[in-house]
Amino acid sequence: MSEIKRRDFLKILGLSGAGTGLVGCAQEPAKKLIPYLVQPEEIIPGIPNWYASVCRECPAGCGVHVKVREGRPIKVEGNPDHPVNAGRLCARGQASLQGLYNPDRIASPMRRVAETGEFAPISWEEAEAFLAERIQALRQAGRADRLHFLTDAAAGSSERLFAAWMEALGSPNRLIFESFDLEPLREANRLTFGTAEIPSYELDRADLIVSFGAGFLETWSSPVQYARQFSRSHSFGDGRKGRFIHVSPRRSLTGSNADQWVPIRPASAMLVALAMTRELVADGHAGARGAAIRPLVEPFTPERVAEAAGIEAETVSQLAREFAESPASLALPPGVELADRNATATHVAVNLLNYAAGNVGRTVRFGPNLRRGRPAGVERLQALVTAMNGGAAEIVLVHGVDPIHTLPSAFGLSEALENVGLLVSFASYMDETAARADLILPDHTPLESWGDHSPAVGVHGLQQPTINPVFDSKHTGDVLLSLAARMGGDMAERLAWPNFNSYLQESWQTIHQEFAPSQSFEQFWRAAVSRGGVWREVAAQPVTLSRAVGGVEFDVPTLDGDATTPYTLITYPSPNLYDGRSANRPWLQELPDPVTKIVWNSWIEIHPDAASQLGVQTGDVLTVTSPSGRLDVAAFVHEGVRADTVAIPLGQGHEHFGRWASGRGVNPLSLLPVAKDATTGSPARLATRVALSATGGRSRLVVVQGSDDDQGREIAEVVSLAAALEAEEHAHVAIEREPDALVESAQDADPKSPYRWGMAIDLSSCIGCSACVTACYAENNIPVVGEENCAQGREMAWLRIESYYEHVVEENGHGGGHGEGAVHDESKGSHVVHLPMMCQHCGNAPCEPVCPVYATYHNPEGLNVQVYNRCVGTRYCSNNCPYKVRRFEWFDFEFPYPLNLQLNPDVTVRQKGVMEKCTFCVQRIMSARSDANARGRDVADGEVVPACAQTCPAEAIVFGNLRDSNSRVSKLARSGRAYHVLGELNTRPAVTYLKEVARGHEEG
Amino acid sequence: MPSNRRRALSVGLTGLAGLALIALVFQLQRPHPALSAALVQGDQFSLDPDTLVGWGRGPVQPIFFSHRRHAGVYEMDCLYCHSNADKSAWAAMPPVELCLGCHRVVRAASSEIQKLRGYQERGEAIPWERVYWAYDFVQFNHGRHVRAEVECEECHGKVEEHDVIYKWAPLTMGWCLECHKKPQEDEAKLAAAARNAALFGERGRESHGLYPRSIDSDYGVLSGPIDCAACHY
Amino acid sequence: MATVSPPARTSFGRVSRDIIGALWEPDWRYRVMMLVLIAVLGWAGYAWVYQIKVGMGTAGITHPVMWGVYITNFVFWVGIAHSGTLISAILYLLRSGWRTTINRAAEAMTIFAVMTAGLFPLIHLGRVWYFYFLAPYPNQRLLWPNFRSPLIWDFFAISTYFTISLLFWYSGLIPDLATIRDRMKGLTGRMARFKERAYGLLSLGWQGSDSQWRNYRRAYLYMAAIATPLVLSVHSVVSWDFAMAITPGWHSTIFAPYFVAGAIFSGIAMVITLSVPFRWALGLEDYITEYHYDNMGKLLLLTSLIVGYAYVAEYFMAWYSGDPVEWESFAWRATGDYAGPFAIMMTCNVLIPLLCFSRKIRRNITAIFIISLFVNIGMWYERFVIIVSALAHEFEPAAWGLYKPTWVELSITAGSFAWFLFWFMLFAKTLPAISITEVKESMAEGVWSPGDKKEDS
Amino acid sequence: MAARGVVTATFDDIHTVVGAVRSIRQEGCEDLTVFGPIMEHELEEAIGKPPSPVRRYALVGGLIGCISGFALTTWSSFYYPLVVGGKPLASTPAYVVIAFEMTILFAGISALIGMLIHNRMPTVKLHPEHKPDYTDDRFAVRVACEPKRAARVQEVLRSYGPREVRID
Repeated sequence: MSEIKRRDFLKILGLSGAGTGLVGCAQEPAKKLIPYLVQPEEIIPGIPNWYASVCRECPAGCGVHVKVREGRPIKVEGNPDHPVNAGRLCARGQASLQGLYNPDRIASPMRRVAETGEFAPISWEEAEAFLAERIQALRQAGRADRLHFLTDAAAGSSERLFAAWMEALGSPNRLIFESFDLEPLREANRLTFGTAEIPSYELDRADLIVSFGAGFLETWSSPVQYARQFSRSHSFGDGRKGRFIHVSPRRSLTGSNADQWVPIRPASAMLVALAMTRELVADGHAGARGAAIRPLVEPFTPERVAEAAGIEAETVSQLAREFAESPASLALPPGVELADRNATATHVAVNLLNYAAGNVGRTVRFGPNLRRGRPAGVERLQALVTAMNGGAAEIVLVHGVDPIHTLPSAFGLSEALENVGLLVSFASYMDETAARADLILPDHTPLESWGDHSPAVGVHGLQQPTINPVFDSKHTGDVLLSLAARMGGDMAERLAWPNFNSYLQESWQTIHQEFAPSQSFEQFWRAAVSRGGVWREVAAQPVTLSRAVGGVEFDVPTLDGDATTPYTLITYPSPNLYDGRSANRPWLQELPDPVTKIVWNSWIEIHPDAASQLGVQTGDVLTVTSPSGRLDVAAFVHEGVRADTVAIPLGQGHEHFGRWASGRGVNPLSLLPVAKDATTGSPARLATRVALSATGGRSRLVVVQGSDDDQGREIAEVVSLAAALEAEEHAHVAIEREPDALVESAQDADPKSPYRWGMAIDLSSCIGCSACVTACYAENNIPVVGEENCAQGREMAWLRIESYYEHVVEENGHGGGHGEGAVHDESKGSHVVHLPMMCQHCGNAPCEPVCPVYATYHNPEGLNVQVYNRCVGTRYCSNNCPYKVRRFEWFDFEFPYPLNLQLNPDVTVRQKGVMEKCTFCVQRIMSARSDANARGRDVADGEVVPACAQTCPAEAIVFGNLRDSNSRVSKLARSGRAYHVLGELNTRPAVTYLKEVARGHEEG
Repeated sequence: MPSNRRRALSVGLTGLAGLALIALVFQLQRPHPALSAALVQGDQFSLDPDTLVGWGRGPVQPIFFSHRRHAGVYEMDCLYCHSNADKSAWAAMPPVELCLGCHRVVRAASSEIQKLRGYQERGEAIPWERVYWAYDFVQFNHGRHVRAEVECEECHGKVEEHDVIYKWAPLTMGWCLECHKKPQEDEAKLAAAARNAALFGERGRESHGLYPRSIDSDYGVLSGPIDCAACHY
Repeated sequence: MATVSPPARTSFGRVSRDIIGALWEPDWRYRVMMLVLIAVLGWAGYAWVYQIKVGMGTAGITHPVMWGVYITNFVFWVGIAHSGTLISAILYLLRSGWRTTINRAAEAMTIFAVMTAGLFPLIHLGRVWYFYFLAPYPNQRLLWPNFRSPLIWDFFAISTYFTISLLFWYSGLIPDLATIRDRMKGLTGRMARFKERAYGLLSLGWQGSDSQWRNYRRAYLYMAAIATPLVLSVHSVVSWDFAMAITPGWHSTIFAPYFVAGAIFSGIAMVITLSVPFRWALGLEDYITEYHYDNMGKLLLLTSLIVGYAYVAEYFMAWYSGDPVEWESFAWRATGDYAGPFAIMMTCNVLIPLLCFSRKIRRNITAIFIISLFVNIGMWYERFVIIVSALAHEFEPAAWGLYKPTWVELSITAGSFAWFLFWFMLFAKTLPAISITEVKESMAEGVWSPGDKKEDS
Repeated sequence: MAARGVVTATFDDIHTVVGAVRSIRQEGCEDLTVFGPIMEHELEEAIGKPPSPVRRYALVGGLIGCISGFALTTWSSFYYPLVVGGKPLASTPAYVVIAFEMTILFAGISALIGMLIHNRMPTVKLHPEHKPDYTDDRFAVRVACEPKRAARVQEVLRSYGPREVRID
């Protein structure tokens, strides 16, 4: 019997209430009532408090609101006021809670015992004294420069503190490390426009986006922000729809949202961009701007480039023409996974394209620039390795990064660490680097700490602790200050802050002056903390073409390997696991990869043609050999990569890191050489070719989606823009005629109820990022079942993203033929439709009448309710559900301490043997209704937002009352694109889907 | 006929045995008081078990606290101590600090108050024995009931007459529904329901007889919802 | 304790002695067999306890195939249960002479098969400890079951079927029990007294007077009359567990007659399978003869043809409807991951029984026994194919999945056979396995008498 | 009642019994009881007693079952009203199945109960005239008549070649 109960938190209620471990069986709550000794003023048991903070799962710096119940954060949601994410959050952000409550966190400082080689816990006093003594010794010996400090690329006060500390210490060897950097982009901007900044790409202003591979909807730069903007540009609305062309060898999640995919040969993006620029200039679209760049691009004719890029010359011309003719175009550079040995030049080429089309200042704006730390280049890293090997690195401090896992093993860092005198890790988890450390001083997780982060010019996010530390960890800032104090002397003087919080407040004095000089600092600080930071509009700055661009050499980058290695290797950041830092979060491991739908594993993507040459199928193990290394990984055969290219996601292949990550999958970085961008020295990831051979072995690759072909069942519908416009026109007329009409499914509730809850999902907005899935896990206490059970089909997700490969369906006799004038198929099944599928809360629900005990029924407000305590588990409802959205508790799934502290107390933790499914977040409906009742009115539109809709970065999900003809959901449900999945079954779903719209290159 | 008599006898005996069994089960279900524990000494109040209302029917608490004394004799308002009872889903227990607000002075010497101070000084929470509880799958919102003007004693009994708190009501589903099923008396709510019915009824599926008068939520003809999802989700 | 009652004076007396004589003193083979059955039962019991403790996940059922071997077994055993009442009730009403020697065993089989089948809805429940939620009884929750659910129909149909079959069987036993009681009177010894008393109690004081006979025969006739629609209804209701769902491959109007025919088909096969070793072990070769197998063979053939027709009709409908979902489901059933079970089902249920067209094969006991074994296997697979292959490929292609049973399910399946056989073997040694009264009636009517193979029929 | 002569004859063959019974009844003796291991329609006709009242039990039981089936399902649907699958609360077509099963159940049980009541079963006391052979291979015709007619009855019975004739 599970020992995890919804009300387990009674145990930690109060200051020292942890003494009662009494848990009865059969879903009885704790038997003791533990009051507070002194009740904190703002806390009322049973009512959540919300605290603003900053998400630190990637450098994007989204603002978050943390929902805290009785002192424990139970949900993270986007901060609606924050300029970066506007209330939205990605799956990794949602899963930050599992970082906080990770049972594999390092519980206390630890020191390696020389005799056994094992770690032993020590006290903070001991640990700090020991470290201070060692550093002091180094300092006194005048070898302070032999202390190296590796940190992440945070842009904030801790960054400044690290710098100040190192400076006070007298060591120049501070090294910023970040897996995915934007240095080539920065440098290209310096070369092209004379400003070494990362501009703001305004996707929402663009009508045509041509991306050369940046994963801007998944990991690149600021994905939540871009997803929102992209959806505004790309989704169908107001009679228009932006067009997106993905020009890249691999169709990533981002690429799967494209209207057209142009699979160019790897490392040829530069040539295509140049050729497009050339065509644009040649056709006179560049106007006066053309003159300056004409000589640069002249040699790159489409014919010449087409050959190198492996596409038709006509395609290049088409791209150029479209780009030129679009009222607002935007070209995006390749992403980090496509950074080759000439990445800067590629970025310059893209800059030229944007410049030639007049996008600079329009869709590419300098001024509100993104701020990122500037990570060290390859040479600096090599120097560190050399220093280590030469014994010149006596003490190495590592904070916030795991270089052993995120640096290609060809660097030899792992071996070099052997020669480090004292390796100190500040990791919160036992990552690969921490596992090698001599001393571990575990840092707080972001949700436990003070901090700040400035993701963009004019945006200062402020982080505050939302819980007392779960384990005996300590903020690294505090540790550094404490070390300084212990070392005394000028060190203590120069770093005289009592704790990091005071340091933080002091460094915010300047921001105070900038933003609100009239307020007292106290007032300003209080407001900033409660808002989650401060921000302001930043004006765009005009830029001009720099002379330096003339000196850029557009050499075709080289790839390692020869004729024996025919496949180019792409190692891309996993949308779920990023660079691997999220690998020990069970929600993210169990979240199907948005493209392949694989969980808990690594794979190599390979084109069917290549697969048939090798004679392999999905699941067959391949040996991948590059000049730098080899590994075995299971093949995933699909058409999302070119036949001459293979792709392996990053993020897996941990040896340590915790129960969910260790020994899982492979780390493809072992295949990469030490390669760098010629100009910036930033690591080049697109640098090698590989050979493949089948081992003959099979590996279990758990693909959770049964089939990606909807068999013409009109489950995921795509229409051409013209058809969508016409349908919208009809709908508009109908709405004009009968403005108050309700949709049919509004009837399916008690006549006396003012509500019939419903949902509308715009498939033309949905990007398939799966943030909703993780939000649903977090909100609804959905258990994680592990790879074994997923392989059997037992994942518990109430909400899943189904991705179907579709062709455009012409409606209303429009256009005549199949796909004519709509989409040019570059490959079969050209259009990917991401379809969020959850309980449809049908009016005529097939699941309901078959339940022998009324455990599921239709409630007066139109919800399809599942009563867990009534359910006996016949599972008939699931058999009769055409949408297959019901999940069954196969076991008493566990939430190992302290993961159980995350459980939402408003949602029952289900016992084994019961059926469950999406409830439309009924707890939120009930709470909104309760609040509205207390105010003596009905629930207003927008007051109930389920977790999925709340977090959706693309704003694709709208929830509300179908009985209110003015509600957003009602209006969407009457849209011309509205349809019900399997509507022919007369299930009368409450969920309305709006058809995906594909915009062909002749439309607009 | 003797065989008939014998048959009647055996049926009767079986019935009796069944009744006895049922009685036994009910007997076992009653709270078993730990009478031997903690007889309070040295207080000027009579703590003779024979005179204490509720003694033996509820658990022995770590501190002897009499609701009769506080809510009855001194007529303290329930919400003074259980201050969240109308705000939150949980009524919750008062913090120790609140007790000491009075008891730093009032009867500070009494043995029970000494215990209270002991908890406070040790920084320990008082592990009150829970009397009223609902299963994990019941989403009971205490505040909503108080706001709906359900009197405390409707569920907790006359605590102002009880020295020892015991589970006064059965807290079974049928018991909850007894109240929920009572006819709605709030005119405003009835009017709202009628309005909605006029608005949605014609377009609804009332003609199918799907939603009769007896199914309702807050907007209808019953005082409380009898919709399962009102409490179970 | 051997039979020491006085030797038979008449042919009637011989019948009594032959049939009662088969009851006494099991030999070592019987005991070993019982021990094996109990061991298998124990193992299956362990598997069930394990499943309850750990969760339904120990079985192979999964999303989207939420029903698997358990429901297959349920339908299989309910099907087996159909021949008994059919033979006793329908053939009784039709006055078929050949039913007399096999109806008792067939009815017993019915009861034990229902007892077995009835376990599976419990075994497959996610929370079996709340099984009583399914029963209609007044409770403090003020809740009643959902009478619209085919599962509640099942609950009613199966419990009614069990009750009526038991009563019908027991009514048929009453005169025979009295016969045994009276046979014991002539014997001495404590065991004989005990048996006299025990069978006396069970026979409820039957004495064979004409007024008793009149009421008895009337009651028996009525029970036969109501049992007939009941038989048809029960398997119809079972088929509605599937047909009432919208699942492609299940949602079909022909399910009720198709399932009823299938049930009778499998039931007859099971009667043959059991009676062959049973007549040999109890020395009742004279009572169950080629004549009976010939007739059962005909019935087997008839029902096989109906079942085969239903298979074809299903495919025709799926194709002719033009519903792509339906057609995909059926096409995949024959060609997809479950093509193996599908082939077994087709071969065993449609092709092999065609051999029964030959009178020679029908009257060859070994041959018909082997055919019946194939039919049993085929009918189990039929249910498996219907349940699993339909669920595996439903409306949402993204939610397609496969199912494979685990050791828990297989152990419990084996246990169900042990459970069934355990009761059957117990029955064979404690109650007259052939209706003494009805054999005598047949003889009196001159329809058939022991040893008659009716070669000329 | 005045003392009556009782003549009991035992036979091996049921067909003989039919003849014997017919003859006795022609003699005007209606008070006769037949024991035997089996019964036949012909014999029942010959004995000529009125049809068994068991059929009424079956009818009444069936009706009660049918009505209570519909009543239980419909009442309970309104007692705690829950809408499922967009179906009306009184989903009568679905309730037909329940009503049907309950009809059968009640009819069957009532028929059996009727039979038991009218057969005075269960009992441990057997009819004093019952002999163990009557459930094995012997048929007995027991005729009660005025003593003066006993001889005639005996004569008729003997004409059918009984195993044994007894008078008491």
